[in-house]
Amino acid sequence: MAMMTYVEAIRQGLWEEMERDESVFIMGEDVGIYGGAFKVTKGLLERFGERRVIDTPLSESVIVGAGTGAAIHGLRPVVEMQFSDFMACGFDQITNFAAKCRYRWGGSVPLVVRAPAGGGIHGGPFHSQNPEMPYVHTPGLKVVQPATAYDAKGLIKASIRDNDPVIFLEHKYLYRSIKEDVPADDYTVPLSKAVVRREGTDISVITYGWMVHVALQAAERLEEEISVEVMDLRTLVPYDREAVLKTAKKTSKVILLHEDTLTGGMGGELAGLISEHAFEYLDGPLIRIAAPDTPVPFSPPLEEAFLPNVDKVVEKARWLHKY
Amino acid sequence: MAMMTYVEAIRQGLWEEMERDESVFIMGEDVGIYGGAFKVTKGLLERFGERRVIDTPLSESVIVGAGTGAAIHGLRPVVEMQFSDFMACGFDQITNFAAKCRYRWGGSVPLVVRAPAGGGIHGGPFHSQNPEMPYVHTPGLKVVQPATAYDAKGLIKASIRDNDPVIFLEHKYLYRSIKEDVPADDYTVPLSKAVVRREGTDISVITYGWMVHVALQAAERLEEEISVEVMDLRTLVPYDREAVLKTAKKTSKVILLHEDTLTGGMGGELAGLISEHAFEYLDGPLIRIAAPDTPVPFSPPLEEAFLPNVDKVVEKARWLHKY
Amino acid sequence: MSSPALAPTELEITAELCQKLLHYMVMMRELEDRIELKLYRQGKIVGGCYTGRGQEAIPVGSAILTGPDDYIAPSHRDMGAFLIRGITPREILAQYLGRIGGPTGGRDGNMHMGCARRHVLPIISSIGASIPVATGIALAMKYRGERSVVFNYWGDGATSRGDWHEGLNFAAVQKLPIVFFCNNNLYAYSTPIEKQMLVENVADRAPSYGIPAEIVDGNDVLAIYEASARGAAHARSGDGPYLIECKTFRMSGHSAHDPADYVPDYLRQEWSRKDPILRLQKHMVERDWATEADFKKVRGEILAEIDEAVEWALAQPYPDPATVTDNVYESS
Amino acid sequence: MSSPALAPTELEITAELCQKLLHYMVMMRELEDRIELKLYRQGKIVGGCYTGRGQEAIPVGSAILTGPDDYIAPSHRDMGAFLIRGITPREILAQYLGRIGGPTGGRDGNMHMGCARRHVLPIISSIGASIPVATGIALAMKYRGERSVVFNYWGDGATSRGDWHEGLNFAAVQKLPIVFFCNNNLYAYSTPIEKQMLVENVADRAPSYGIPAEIVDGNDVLAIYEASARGAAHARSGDGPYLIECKTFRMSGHSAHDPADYVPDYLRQEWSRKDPILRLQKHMVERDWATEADFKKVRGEILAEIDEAVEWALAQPYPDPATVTDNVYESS
Ligand SMILES: Cc1ncc(C[n+]2csc(CCOP(=O)(O)OP(=O)(O)O)c2C)c(N)n1
Ligand SMILES: Cc1ncc(C[n+]2csc(CCOP(=O)(O)OP(=O)(O)O)c2C)c(N)n1
Ligand SMILES: [Mg+2]
Ligand SMILES: [Mg+2]
Repeated sequence: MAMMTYVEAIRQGLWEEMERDESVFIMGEDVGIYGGAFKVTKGLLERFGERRVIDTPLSESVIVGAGTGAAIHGLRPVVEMQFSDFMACGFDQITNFAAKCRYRWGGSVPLVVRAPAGGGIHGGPFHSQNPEMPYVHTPGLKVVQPATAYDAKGLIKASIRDNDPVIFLEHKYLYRSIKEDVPADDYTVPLSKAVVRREGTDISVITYGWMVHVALQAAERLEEEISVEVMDLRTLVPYDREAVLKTAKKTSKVILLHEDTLTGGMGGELAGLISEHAFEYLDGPLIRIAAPDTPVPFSPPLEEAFLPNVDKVVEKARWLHKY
Repeated sequence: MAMMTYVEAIRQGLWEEMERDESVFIMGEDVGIYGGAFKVTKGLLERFGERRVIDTPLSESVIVGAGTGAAIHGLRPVVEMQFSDFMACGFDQITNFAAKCRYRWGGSVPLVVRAPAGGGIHGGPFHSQNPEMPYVHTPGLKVVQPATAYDAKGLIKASIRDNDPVIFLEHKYLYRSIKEDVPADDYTVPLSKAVVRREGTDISVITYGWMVHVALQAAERLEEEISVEVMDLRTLVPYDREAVLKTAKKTSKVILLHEDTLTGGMGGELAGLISEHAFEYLDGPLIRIAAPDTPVPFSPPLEEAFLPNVDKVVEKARWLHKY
Repeated sequence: MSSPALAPTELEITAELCQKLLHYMVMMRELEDRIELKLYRQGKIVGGCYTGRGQEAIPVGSAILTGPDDYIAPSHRDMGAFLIRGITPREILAQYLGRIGGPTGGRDGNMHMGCARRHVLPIISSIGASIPVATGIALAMKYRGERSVVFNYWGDGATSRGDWHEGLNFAAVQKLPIVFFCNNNLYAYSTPIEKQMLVENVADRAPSYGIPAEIVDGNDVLAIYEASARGAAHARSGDGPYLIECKTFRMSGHSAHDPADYVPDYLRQEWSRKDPILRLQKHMVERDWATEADFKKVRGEILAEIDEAVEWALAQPYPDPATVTDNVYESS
Repeated sequence: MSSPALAPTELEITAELCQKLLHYMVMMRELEDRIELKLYRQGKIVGGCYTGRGQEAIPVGSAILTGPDDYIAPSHRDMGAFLIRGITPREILAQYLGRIGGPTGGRDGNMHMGCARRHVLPIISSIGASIPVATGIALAMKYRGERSVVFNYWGDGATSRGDWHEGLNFAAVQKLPIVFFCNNNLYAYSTPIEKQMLVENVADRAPSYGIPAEIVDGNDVLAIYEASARGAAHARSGDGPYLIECKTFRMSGHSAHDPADYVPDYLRQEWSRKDPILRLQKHMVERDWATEADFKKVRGEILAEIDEAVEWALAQPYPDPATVTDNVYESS
């Protein structure tokens, strides 16, 4: 056990997997001597050498495409996108090829695409986006986003061992803002399993990523008035339908919270599931809390207005509780 | 008035806009002498010449990127993707640049990206996809899909005149399978306005594209037992929230139907809206009917199993009606 | 796989080699003719269909050099390479007919097939996308210390894609064991080469990446064979990628529904005189390696094999609709 | 915009021109120093910050030649080009501080700005993405029969992107009026040029597209001025694109938080002796066009302007949070 930040936990997970399995390697822009823009891969070059930690040219499509090719031929590549926003440059490779290999011809693609996502760091429209939905909507891909340091290590390890392509979204704001006890052992956190972060009986908040912390703070603030259950999805696809329905049926009032923008976001997907399969249990409208449908603005007052926060969750929870 | 197929109606719309406005031009792969893979632009080269009908190299990113540049500098480009599946190759240009210009710096991008979408033609995983959701989820873009020849002409004309970037999805299966009276006049169909294709009182089916026809056939088949209202969204974003809520409140039982795959699809978005804003009105679960979460399979029995169809709608409608 | 990897020094153009090349070229021609000119017109083929008519020398003259550990990443004009890698006419026909028994079991259609076991990268429909992927396979070979090589095929049109550029550059920088084959057939669909690029040859672009390149007559299977051996030797020796531009022509429409009216007559006529099969046969006759009668016999045997394969494929079942959601993930 | 487009025949390196160039180079240097070395360290700058320290000659020597109808599509190292196009230090500082009054009104930050009215394409953060877009602007110029030209700037790193390839090729095939400026500063972030490409010069890739190219000393503003005039004349005359590779070095980290430990000391030392501002000043002193006292005075005036601009910008309001959803669409 050691106190560890989210970024250190991911690094430890990568390190252990590389020690364990010779077929795991790292590839991306500035991942070698520089250790990556967010220093996630720091030290790996020194330990594992240039064969296993490859600095590429500025070529996102080849990073994911060659990663897929290497995965097809027996390796387990972990490729890094410097910012998740630029995954867009490799979109065809990921969605049209990597995602479809197993379905088309039984091809196993044990590829992990790591990408720093999310806002809260005044990164502006190109360095703050939450890119999950196009990938959530691509059958054949898995999409994961850890909310804690413990999960960050366990999920990166599970993603590397998984035989399907995984988009692994790391939240930039969490990299260094949270610190936890993380076991030094070789553990994994299973994909496609949600977790209840806080038990409650009045209202469920279903969320993921940074917003798990926002939900927990809101739950704490409401402690005296409303018993809030907080569910962390952890894997966005294939997501844990049973767990979602279970908490919805338990509390009968559900808030769907995400940092990503509203229209076409994960909240709608969950609303679709719940309103079809837990309809009888609902005692109030499904409430979506999300960023508004705009690019991510840069200036602090705009970004603050854009991002969901504790106040917004508290306000909606109170409204829903009274309903 | 003339009887016209969907493909002819789009062509007439393009033709009229090019006659009307010198700044409108066509660009894409094989759009010139060949008239496009689906012959949508047939005859335009002969009429308007190489300056206004430009055959490009096989470069999707430059097609949309240069289209955006030309739009910024005063033109109204209508660019063609040979198949909507390959829009993925220009994903960064569309989502990270074109979509954000107005928000970032007030830049007007009157660009139309035309793309044949959808299945039903045994096109397999790469020539049958419904690509709308990533674009629906990108603030700043508009996404349009006509279901009739009348709308095809009116919506392409409205899209060309719109000052924001529009993804104009043409359904391949509809190109030549429907024929209607289409006025020869200069009319437009407004963006962001849904339309009720058939009035009903028991159940609403909200859908778009090819599935409008499937819904109408199902409604007809059910005529004696259930009064089905069919709503055609026409524009997927920004979509007509008022109309959606109106039909949901009217019938209190709603089926959300699309050809696209389920998870993260438009059905979830609509469920999110309805379950939040028409909760009190609902007399039954929101039912999503969509393709399963797989790539689009090629072989006829698989594709048939994959696509939503009249039987599936009828079955779910009966179930919901009894609820 | 019958042909082990050859070192370039062992290269000799023998009668036996020519017979083998001829076999695969005729098989490709006849099988594609059967598919496009017969089964497609009879409405039996599901979906579209592309052929490599007139371009048979390219996949055949090259893939014949690959050994079991090598990998090929073909284009939609390279059926000969599939045949050489051991994918049978039966399987190919089942694929075209959307049946179980084809390499994708009906999940995908026509040339969009491949086979991991036989080291054929399934075709990626997005033109140009195979280049980064093939490069990644070559990276894995180098990583694993194999001495194998990837043969990656694409057309002139692919060279306009960003993926082409990113892939070639990465392969070069990483010195990966890959040979790139360009079938420059002067058109991408209806778009002639002069609307695609200002340089005369695709090979003129190789220096941008520090990749050695050569241009060969794409209708001369023996020239392709020799160039491929040079390319493979280069790649295997650790010197990095190699590019071979094969000048050829598409003796068909882009696909079965395209009459290719945009192709000027003189071009079609010029190239019809350069048929790669007739050319190889002439070479063999001149050396007394075969007679017209032998060719007839070869063709007859092939036609019989195709007849049998068609019958077999038509008797294969369609996939069970209940399986439509299988195999999206490992656990599904 | 003060500088009308010059025909290359009118080119003469005058004292007056040098004063103007010097003004913009010093303004760029001092403004970026103020932003990075002072305001950023004081925690006043919102978000990250990139500078073009040591590369001032490139935007200044080129953009000075553009007329009001021309367009520039700069990179994140080209603040001098913004200044020349009339974007003021006040506006730039407001942008860096996230205030109203900057070109994006706080919607975007740092160098991610531009101005349609002044024909500056706002920077696209996706490296390489500006090339297709700039090409489209050039297409519109040709389409509309203008005689104007686009100057598009990018770094060595951008040349690895697919968009770079697609954009250059399309510009060439369409013979568009565009001049491409590569600032080859030997690094893309921490990645040295030899890990990016095997060719020695970016200009070596221009023949792939049939684009004429030249290599200039990127720290010699007068050489850049002359090359830009040649490039612009070529592009304006309808002969299509032109590429100018400027050899230079990034005398800073990739951005303010990067100490650039990966850069060997000898490189930094070598290039610190090639400062483009000192070089222009030497040229002017040698010709008796100016004295050290003049330079001091220029710098003093600029510092005063910056002082005033900082004060102004710090007094600007932040955007109203109620406007966060405005202007996503024309009608919103
Ligand atoms: C990215 C992408 N864009 C468009 C298409 C549609 N398309 C299929 S083949 C083709 C032409 C390919 O030309 P070339 O690469 O020269 O190969 P050829 O067919 O001539 O062998 C086009 C445009 C595609 N498959 N992928
Ligand atoms: C597509 C994309 N990938 C990655 C990045 C992150 N990034 C920003 S600048 C940069 C390096 C750019 O190098 P170069 O083009 O040489 O320009 P320089 O900064 O050296 O002037 C990187 C990797 C990005 N902005 N866009
Ligand atoms: Mg071709
Ligand atoms: Mg650089």
